[in-house]
Amino acid sequence: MWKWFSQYAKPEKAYQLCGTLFRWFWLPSLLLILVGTVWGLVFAPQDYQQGDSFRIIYIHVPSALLSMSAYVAMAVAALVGLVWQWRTAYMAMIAIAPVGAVMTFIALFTGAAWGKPMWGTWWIWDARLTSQLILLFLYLGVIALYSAFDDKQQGGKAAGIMALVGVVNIPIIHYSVEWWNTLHQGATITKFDKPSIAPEMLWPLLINLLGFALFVAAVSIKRMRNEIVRREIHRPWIKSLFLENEK
Amino acid sequence: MQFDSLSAFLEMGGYGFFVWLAFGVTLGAMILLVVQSSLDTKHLEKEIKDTHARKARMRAAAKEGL
Amino acid sequence: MADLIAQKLMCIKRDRVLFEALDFSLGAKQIVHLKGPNGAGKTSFLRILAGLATATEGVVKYKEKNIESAGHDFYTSTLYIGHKSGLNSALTGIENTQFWANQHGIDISQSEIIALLGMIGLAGLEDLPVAHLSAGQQRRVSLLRLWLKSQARIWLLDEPFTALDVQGVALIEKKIQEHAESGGSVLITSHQALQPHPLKSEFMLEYRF
Amino acid sequence: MSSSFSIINGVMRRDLILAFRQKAELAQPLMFVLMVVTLFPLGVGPSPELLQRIGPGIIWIAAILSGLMGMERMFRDDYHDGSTEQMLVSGMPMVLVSAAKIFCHWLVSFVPLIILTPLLAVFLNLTWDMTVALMITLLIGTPVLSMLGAIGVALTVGLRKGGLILSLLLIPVFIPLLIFATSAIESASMRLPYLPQLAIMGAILLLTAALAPVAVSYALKVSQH
Repeated sequence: MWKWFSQYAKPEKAYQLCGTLFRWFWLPSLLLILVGTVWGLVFAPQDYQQGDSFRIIYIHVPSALLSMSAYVAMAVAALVGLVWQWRTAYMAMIAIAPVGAVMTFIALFTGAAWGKPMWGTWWIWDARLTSQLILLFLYLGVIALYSAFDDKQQGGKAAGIMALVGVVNIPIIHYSVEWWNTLHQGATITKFDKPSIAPEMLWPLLINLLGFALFVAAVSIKRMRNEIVRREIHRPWIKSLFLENEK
Repeated sequence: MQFDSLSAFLEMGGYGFFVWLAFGVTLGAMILLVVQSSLDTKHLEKEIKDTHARKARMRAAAKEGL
Repeated sequence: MADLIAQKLMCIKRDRVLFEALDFSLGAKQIVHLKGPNGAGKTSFLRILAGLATATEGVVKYKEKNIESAGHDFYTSTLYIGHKSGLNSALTGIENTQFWANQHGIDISQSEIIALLGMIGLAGLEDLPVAHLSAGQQRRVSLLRLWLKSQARIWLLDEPFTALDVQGVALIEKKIQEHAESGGSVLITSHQALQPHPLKSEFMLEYRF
Repeated sequence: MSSSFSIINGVMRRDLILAFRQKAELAQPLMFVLMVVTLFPLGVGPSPELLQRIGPGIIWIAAILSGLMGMERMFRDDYHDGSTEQMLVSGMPMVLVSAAKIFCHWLVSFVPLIILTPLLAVFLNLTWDMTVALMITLLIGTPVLSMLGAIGVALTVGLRKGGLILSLLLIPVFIPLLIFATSAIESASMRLPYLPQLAIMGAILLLTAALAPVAVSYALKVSQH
């Protein structure tokens, strides 16, 4: 098992694996998102309180969940790179970061668009939105740090440390923001209280959740392939893979 | 089917603007992400050609210098 | 028996492979002049041997042990002097030397330091902040380490002659030769030719495409 | 092997001597805090109640910003003049060295600020209880700023444009501290107990103290690769 796993420390092997996995994830993810979204928009029943505005949940919740999971995945990759000195692990980490950042952005934006009709204002310093915003900052920090380095190998390691610092911090940030929010109760309305959601409403949500997860995985894998090529561009295997096939 | 007509569907019970804005921006962001990643792949393919051509030139120059 | 052995080293810098499958060994009574064109990776190679940078692949061994696990034993028997002086410009020559000696676990009194600074040609400048010294004089302060840590067997010197005048070069070269003759080993990069010496050899790093 | 004590002693002596030789660099962040605090009454109006309400937040934010300005001093010069690489090849335990350097930084940049706070508190019309709470939170919180800052500086020290990225990296991780500190002071203003907030800040301090020196020493090694 270990041996099987550790062969992907080699960029060539990881590149091949990414190719295979991308094919498995990409089309199913699109299919699931299509089914989940159409079901959610057209067939799922209205919420008795929020009317049709609640349909935003079908993208808000999956993107919010994925934004957190992607950060954790990034930190795990950084840890693997740190402990076993795998170059490919840092490449994976860097590939995930922008995808996670986009998910965070989507979660924030859909949260705001949902908030406007519900709260009457686009932005409210609600605990969840605030922690999402800080999460976005953490993502941007990792991406900015990596891109500031000329030597990407060094940049990967530095960004990895930052990702780990962030992942230790996320629970603390989350907790502190909740505390802060309950303290300043006057300003907030706890909007997202969980009513027992009907199964007809739940199914499309679960489908979209899976679809988004596969989408994040597929795009990250695609970006990781790019990253491998970018970093290994001088190596003979890249040359034989890309240039000799053409002849 | 929750909606009687297409216009009712587009209206989303009065919340149409917000619902479609949220879905639209989400779709846009995801498409941008995918397009950017694909363009990157294309760009890299060109870069590979350039890099190896450059190396060939450098090798030739080094040989001449000897 | 060689003290320092590098096996199958590979180094990638800015995504370019500087060297690959490089084997190297450095034994007692050797002065190895590391040569190669700009960008061939001489500095990177030296830094890997000094334990500052890690090779992308391959190992460096000191007395049969990986340098990471040899740890303190390795560091006390190695002296690395790089491009950068390692001197803080707001501190004086004496202070810089004192702190360096303290870091490296070397006991030395202030009067001994003043005597050494005088020997290397900095008499009267000992208590000036090194920012007030010329580049060559600063280089001399940092090369004082050759005298401070001469018990270290392995010397890794990256362009030590930069900015030195003729007398300075002669002084340092003599010190290097004495060190090798007394059983030490020296790996040195220099764009300047070294004086011929029976213990001297050359090692070439080619520029890779 | 020289003992841990002599290593810490040596590093701290060096850094303290350097700090006192570059007094101007030390004084600037303090003046910055003073000026930021002066700007607020001019910007939001001099109403004593309002200033009292937002005062603790202002002082804390000013402390964070001024901290960010002086942070780079910790490793920047050492990196550029090659002292860091000499420390690494000396075989000294870098975790201890990092801890000593962080402590020095805190001593010379945040302790003066804590001493200055009563003056700032007067400017912003804080009550005596609030001032005491403010000073205690700064006492517990600023070491955390130094430690987290050290990680950020060690990560960005080799970059040409490290300064801006440093703030981008650090501000999000400073948020919990800001929240608990200001909430403690707010409790103090209402004469409520604020021990829980202090306890949480203490826990953050311990956690950071355990992890930060390790992260800093690793980051410094990476900076040399």
